[in-house]
Amino acid sequence: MTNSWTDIKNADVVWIMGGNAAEAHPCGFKWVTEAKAERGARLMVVDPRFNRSAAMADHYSPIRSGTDIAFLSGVINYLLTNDKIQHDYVKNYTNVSFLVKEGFGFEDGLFTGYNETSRSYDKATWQYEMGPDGFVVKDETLSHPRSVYQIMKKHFSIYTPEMVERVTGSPKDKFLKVAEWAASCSTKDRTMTIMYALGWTQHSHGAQNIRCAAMIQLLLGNIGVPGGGINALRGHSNVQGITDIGTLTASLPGYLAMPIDGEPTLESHLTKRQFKPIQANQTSYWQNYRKFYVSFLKSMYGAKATKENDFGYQYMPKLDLAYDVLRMFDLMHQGKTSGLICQGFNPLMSVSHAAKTRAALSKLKFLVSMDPIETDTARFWENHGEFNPSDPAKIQTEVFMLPVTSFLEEEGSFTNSSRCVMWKWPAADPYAESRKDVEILSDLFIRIKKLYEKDGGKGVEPLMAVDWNYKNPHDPSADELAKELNGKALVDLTDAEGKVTRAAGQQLASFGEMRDDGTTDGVQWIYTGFYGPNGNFAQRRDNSDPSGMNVFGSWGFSWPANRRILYNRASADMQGKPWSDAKKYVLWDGKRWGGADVPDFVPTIPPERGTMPFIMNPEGVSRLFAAPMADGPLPVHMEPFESPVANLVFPKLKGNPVARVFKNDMEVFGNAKDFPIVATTYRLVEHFHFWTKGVQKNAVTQPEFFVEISEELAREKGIKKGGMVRVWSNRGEVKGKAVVTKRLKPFQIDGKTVHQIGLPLNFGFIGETKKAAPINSLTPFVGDANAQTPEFKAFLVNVEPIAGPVA
Amino acid sequence: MFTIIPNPQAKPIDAKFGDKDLIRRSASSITPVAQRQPEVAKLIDVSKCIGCKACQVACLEWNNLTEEVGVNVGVYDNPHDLTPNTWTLMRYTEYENPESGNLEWLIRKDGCMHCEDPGCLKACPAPGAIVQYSNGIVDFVKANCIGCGYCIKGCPFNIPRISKVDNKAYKCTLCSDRVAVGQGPACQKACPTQAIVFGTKDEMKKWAEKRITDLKSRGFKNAGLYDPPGVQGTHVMYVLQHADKPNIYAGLADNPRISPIVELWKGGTKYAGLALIGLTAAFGFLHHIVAGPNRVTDHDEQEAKRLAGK
Amino acid sequence: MEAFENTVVSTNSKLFGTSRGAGYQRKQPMNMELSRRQFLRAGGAGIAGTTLCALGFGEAEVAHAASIRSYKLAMTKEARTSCPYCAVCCGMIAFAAKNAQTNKMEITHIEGDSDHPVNRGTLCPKGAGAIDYVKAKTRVSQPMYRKAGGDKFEAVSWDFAMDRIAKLMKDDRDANFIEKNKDGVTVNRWPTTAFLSGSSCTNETGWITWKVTRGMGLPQVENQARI
Amino acid sequence: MASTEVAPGDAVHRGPQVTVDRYTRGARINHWITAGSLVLLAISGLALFHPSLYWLTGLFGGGPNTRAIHPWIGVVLFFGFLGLFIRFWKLNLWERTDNVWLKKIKDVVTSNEENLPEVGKYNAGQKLVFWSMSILIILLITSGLVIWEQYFGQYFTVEQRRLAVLIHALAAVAAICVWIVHVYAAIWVRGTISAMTQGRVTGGWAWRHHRKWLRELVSGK
Repeated sequence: MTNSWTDIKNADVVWIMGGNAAEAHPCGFKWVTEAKAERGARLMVVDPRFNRSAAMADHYSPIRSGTDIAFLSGVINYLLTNDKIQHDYVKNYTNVSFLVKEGFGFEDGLFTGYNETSRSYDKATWQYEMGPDGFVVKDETLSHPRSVYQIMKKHFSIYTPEMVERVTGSPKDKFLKVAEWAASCSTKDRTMTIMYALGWTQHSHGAQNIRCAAMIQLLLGNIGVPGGGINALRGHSNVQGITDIGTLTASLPGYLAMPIDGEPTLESHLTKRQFKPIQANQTSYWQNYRKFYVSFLKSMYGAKATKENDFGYQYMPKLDLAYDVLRMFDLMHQGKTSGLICQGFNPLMSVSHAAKTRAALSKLKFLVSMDPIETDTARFWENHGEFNPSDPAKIQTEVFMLPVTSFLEEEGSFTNSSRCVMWKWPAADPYAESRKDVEILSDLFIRIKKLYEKDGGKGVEPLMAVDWNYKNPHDPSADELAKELNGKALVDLTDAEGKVTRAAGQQLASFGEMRDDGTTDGVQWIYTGFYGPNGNFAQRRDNSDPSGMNVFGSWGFSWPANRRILYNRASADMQGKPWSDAKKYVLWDGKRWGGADVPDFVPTIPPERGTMPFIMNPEGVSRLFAAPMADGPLPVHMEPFESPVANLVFPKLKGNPVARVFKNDMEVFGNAKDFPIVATTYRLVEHFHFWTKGVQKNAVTQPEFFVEISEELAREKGIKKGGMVRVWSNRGEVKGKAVVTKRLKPFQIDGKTVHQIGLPLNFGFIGETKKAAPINSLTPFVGDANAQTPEFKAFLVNVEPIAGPVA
Repeated sequence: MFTIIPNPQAKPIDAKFGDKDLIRRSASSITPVAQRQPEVAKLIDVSKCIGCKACQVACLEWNNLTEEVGVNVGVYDNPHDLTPNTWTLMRYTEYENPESGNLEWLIRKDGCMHCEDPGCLKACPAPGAIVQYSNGIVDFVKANCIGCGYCIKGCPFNIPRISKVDNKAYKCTLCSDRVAVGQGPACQKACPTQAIVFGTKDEMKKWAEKRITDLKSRGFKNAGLYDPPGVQGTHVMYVLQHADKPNIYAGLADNPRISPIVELWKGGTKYAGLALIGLTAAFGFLHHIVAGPNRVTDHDEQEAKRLAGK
Repeated sequence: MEAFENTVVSTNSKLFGTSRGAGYQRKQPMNMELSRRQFLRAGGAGIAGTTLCALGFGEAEVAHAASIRSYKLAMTKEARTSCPYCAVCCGMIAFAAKNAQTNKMEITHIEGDSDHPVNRGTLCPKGAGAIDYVKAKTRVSQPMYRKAGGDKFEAVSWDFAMDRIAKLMKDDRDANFIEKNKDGVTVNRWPTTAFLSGSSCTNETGWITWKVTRGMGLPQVENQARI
Repeated sequence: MASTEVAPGDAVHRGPQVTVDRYTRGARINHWITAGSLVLLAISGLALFHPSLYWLTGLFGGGPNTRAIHPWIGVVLFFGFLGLFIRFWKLNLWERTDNVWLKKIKDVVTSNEENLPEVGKYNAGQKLVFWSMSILIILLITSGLVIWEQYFGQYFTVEQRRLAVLIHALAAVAAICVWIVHVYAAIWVRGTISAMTQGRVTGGWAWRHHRKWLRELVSGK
């Protein structure tokens, strides 16, 4: 989230699309109902189903799963053609006036530089035109045909309301109302917030869905402004924190990058990433990449990290390729993986194409499940009939189920979706023999090191180099680890005059204090300051809100540097004055930047300097035209890989042209002839993923897997309310009760009727709810081109009534 | 945002109301407490309800109730009805608004309405099995309940349920134990969108007005408060988008009142019945005094002998 | 009510929660008083007065009525915690009491933390039912082991489990660890064992996870961020 | 000629004092079971009918037990009375003379039986008691089942249960009144009770109150 849960209350229009906040985040959704009740905000929801959020909405528009880009591009086109944009903002704070290199082009849905065999783009022609001064060439008049503005106008002109209706199935009038309400926030005194979740990310073109939304918000001048922003509603309690930590194949903590084979030395890694400003007077925060990286290496290898040995860079594993979760299971399926450790993870339920996942797990030598409760994955080898058709005798995997303490039995910090780090204290003793993850992993690490000390083996040096300097090596305390995350001075740090600014051993107050010479450590620069010299700020419980803007700046610690709204300098104009009193937030008081929030900016740089708000970008401004995207600098309507219709905008496009598909998965895509019905998966408010099916009270409130079907489809197929139905895709089948509802309606796509059904994902074969096959028995094994997020939200199935209880 | 009640304390606290605050007691005549405590009320704003069932779960949790895991019967309502363990239940209605043509998902939290004139209490034959406190809370006293189920017949909202396990009647207590220590009901505390708020009845009415104004501004011209006069008002009230037709909310009673049959049964019949029985007995008694016994005479015996002997 | 918009009223406002319940407990009563005054002030708009009586903040002391259940939280120990489910991270207060059999502190009740600026004491059905998660039938109580080709789990000791896992991992690491790639670049990579890192673990656990997995050379490390 | 007033087991015994068998042992046991359950039902029913009588539940071991037992006694009563019905319904069929008897009710209450027509085994009053009890008990058992929460509650709508509970109350009141009349008549008309205790009455009693019955008995042999 660029903004925060509580900031939603400052919105004048709330747009929920690609998510269902009322269903998945009820307590955060409170701030939507507050915005409605307290300031008369209007809520609009765009979703294939009339869902719980829609039930609260002032306006609802249906949309066929997987066509969000067409819909959103339609809105962008509406804003551009009707000139409903916040001119001062767009002109100054985006790259709208930048010129793109000669030779950039777009045809039949493909940008220049496409290579069909490698399914990838050469981005050479997507770059800005650079002047002799090393800075980008701009056209403030926005009239140059190669200016981003003109390129956009041309690019989006095809997405007319008629086209939107044809492709997405949203009635023209309903679509236009959405566009108009969004446009109403192009004025300086009104803001719209966009809330999305996995309904946008879980597509083969997920990142481009979000690009569209970001572009809309930039055109409306709603990024960095209270009540605005683009807010990703994250799933797990600490998925934000764990993503920040970077337990992702290519990540280091704090969004630094893993070394790759092509970067043999630290220098070769760093030079690639030290982005220089491409406009005058910009700060480009990544200039400090080196400081963050070295400080991290000092935390990882301690005394073993020295200038001489590149601070231990060589100890780090280097990537030959990205082992994202889909590749992980594809390799496992090829029998190339020996062991898997699941820490609070249930892949048999959560990874696409369950049959493939089950087969992959069966090829492991060993599987370890660390979890407070039994998971379906831990029992993948067990035969549960049609729900899990395994033959134990044929499966040679050794399986361990280790009892782990629950959230109530350990302390530590969580980082919520608003990037706010908050501490929790233990409430009970560990259940039975259960142990904390930290104890188990430390124990494991120490045992393995002992084995190497005893018998030797491969890769001993990097293993032994890992710093393990804890009071109790078998159980490092949460406090110690939190301090490591923040970082400290290793020697007395001095300023230019040689004055000691931070004594050796003291915690760092901000990442500004980090050094690249090995004199500071710190795992996670974005968290630096959360456990500074003044104590653990995650434990702060002051819930006062002096500004009255629902900021709560003294509650916990919001990274980076306790900022509650990112890019908040953009809430003021070029002179540093708020765009309007209604949205007064961060401003220049003549000497410093200040206001309701911590400025996301160097507080002493005066507006005259012309330093721009988007300090993480070398441009200093935000990108309407984004070359780094793998699948194009501008969004393009792409159908899901399984779609009931061909791409009506660009008939030549099949799915996302650069999305990676493994061969054996390409073969099991279904076609619209055998599988004419669109299906989508989603969570239920009564359940959380696959845990709560084992929680009695939640099982009571939603006891059994079901399939949501429109009255029209039910009539067509002779399906009775409460009767059993079979749903099958080209990969597998599931059976469940039919919930026949008015909340789903068939779509008219290019004159043809397309049905859509809904499949809740929370059920399985372990727990208290009625047994069900994993919903991912149906889903396709293909990921987004940028993020490799599987395409769970749009695929093809067929459905039929079967004998079974009719309630 | 409505006033937030501070967190509960983890130390003993005296109940702030109790037996001395009764205004009604089933099958007993008591003198109502002179000074009523301010009437409390729970306001359920249907227009803010996302039907998440947090209230259902919070109710089970706080009251240590265990409901059994059922099945899906093609609807979201789970369990499918109130039970001795499910004291509150979300009821879902898909309503196609004929005027706007829009679909509306109307979700109503069902449960005891804590009527000012409680039919259950009227019907209850067991002294002190149902009580009403001066703050309006209607509570069942398990120790005195005999499980006859008369409360079910008395209730205009079909709320109480008799347990098959211990044959006692159960329903929402409005968390009298929480209210007694200055907390709101568990369901109200949990409700993510403040669709449930709790306070004095006056306060609730004021809050409801605010909500109704907002709803009218969004085109619900018939938005209104549900506080049915037929039962002299309730201590659980609804804000409805369509207050003109409560029935569309999963059959909420349009104009609830204690059934005339129950009134007749518990009113006239009770006294007339006893009177009639008394009179009959009295008649016999008087007749005996006046007419005296009807005895067989010797003459009768002779006649019988004569007849038999022939 | 308006006064309320700007501060969430509360027991421990402007205080650092200290370790576990303990320190917190000590401070608590004082702060409860404070919070009541705050409550009065906050509710200021006149209505509050009556609310307070209605909600039982009057001074009158009376015995429990037959029907009113005795106060469930009396004599429990409370701790501030955070909901384990979604990324709203609602504040929770967990109440615990000693279980005579196990002689362990066990959870007796969980409800939302009214002080928390985001959830303000509310919880969704998952949070509200969290007590049944820690007491779930499927809660794992001791290390379980399933032999290759076996048809059941058997309870084993922690030592057995950890030694066996360590052995399996070392064997695989020794068999497949790559120190240098074909171009002679040091890559220190162990590509044949994978780790799925839980996104409901604390940041501190996350860091240990990162350190251990990468320290051993694993490139196959993922979390729920994508799924 | 076939007898119309005589039931099996009725017989005349000559001797210094004529006695007449009126009820067999079976009939008497049947009657007292019925009578007993009716009394228990009345008490337990009244206990739940009016708060002022709730103390009566003490006789059954408290409210919950009273609630639990009452319907079972009802079942006993029903079958008990069914037995009596099968035994007696024929002789309780209405006849022209019964109307005459009723018209002369004044002479009945003033004991001027010489002005009344000769009566068979049962007079119109007894027949009325018999038939009203039959109807009331059917009403009571059916309405009783409907409000038997424990087993049948779920099969009926609340509306139906409300109606049933009212009918049950009214029928019960009526039944109790009829019962009072029945009992009083037995006491008032001396020499009657022995009919249900020893099973026989004196010839004089039969002559005085059921002359037609006596004649047929005598002539019948």
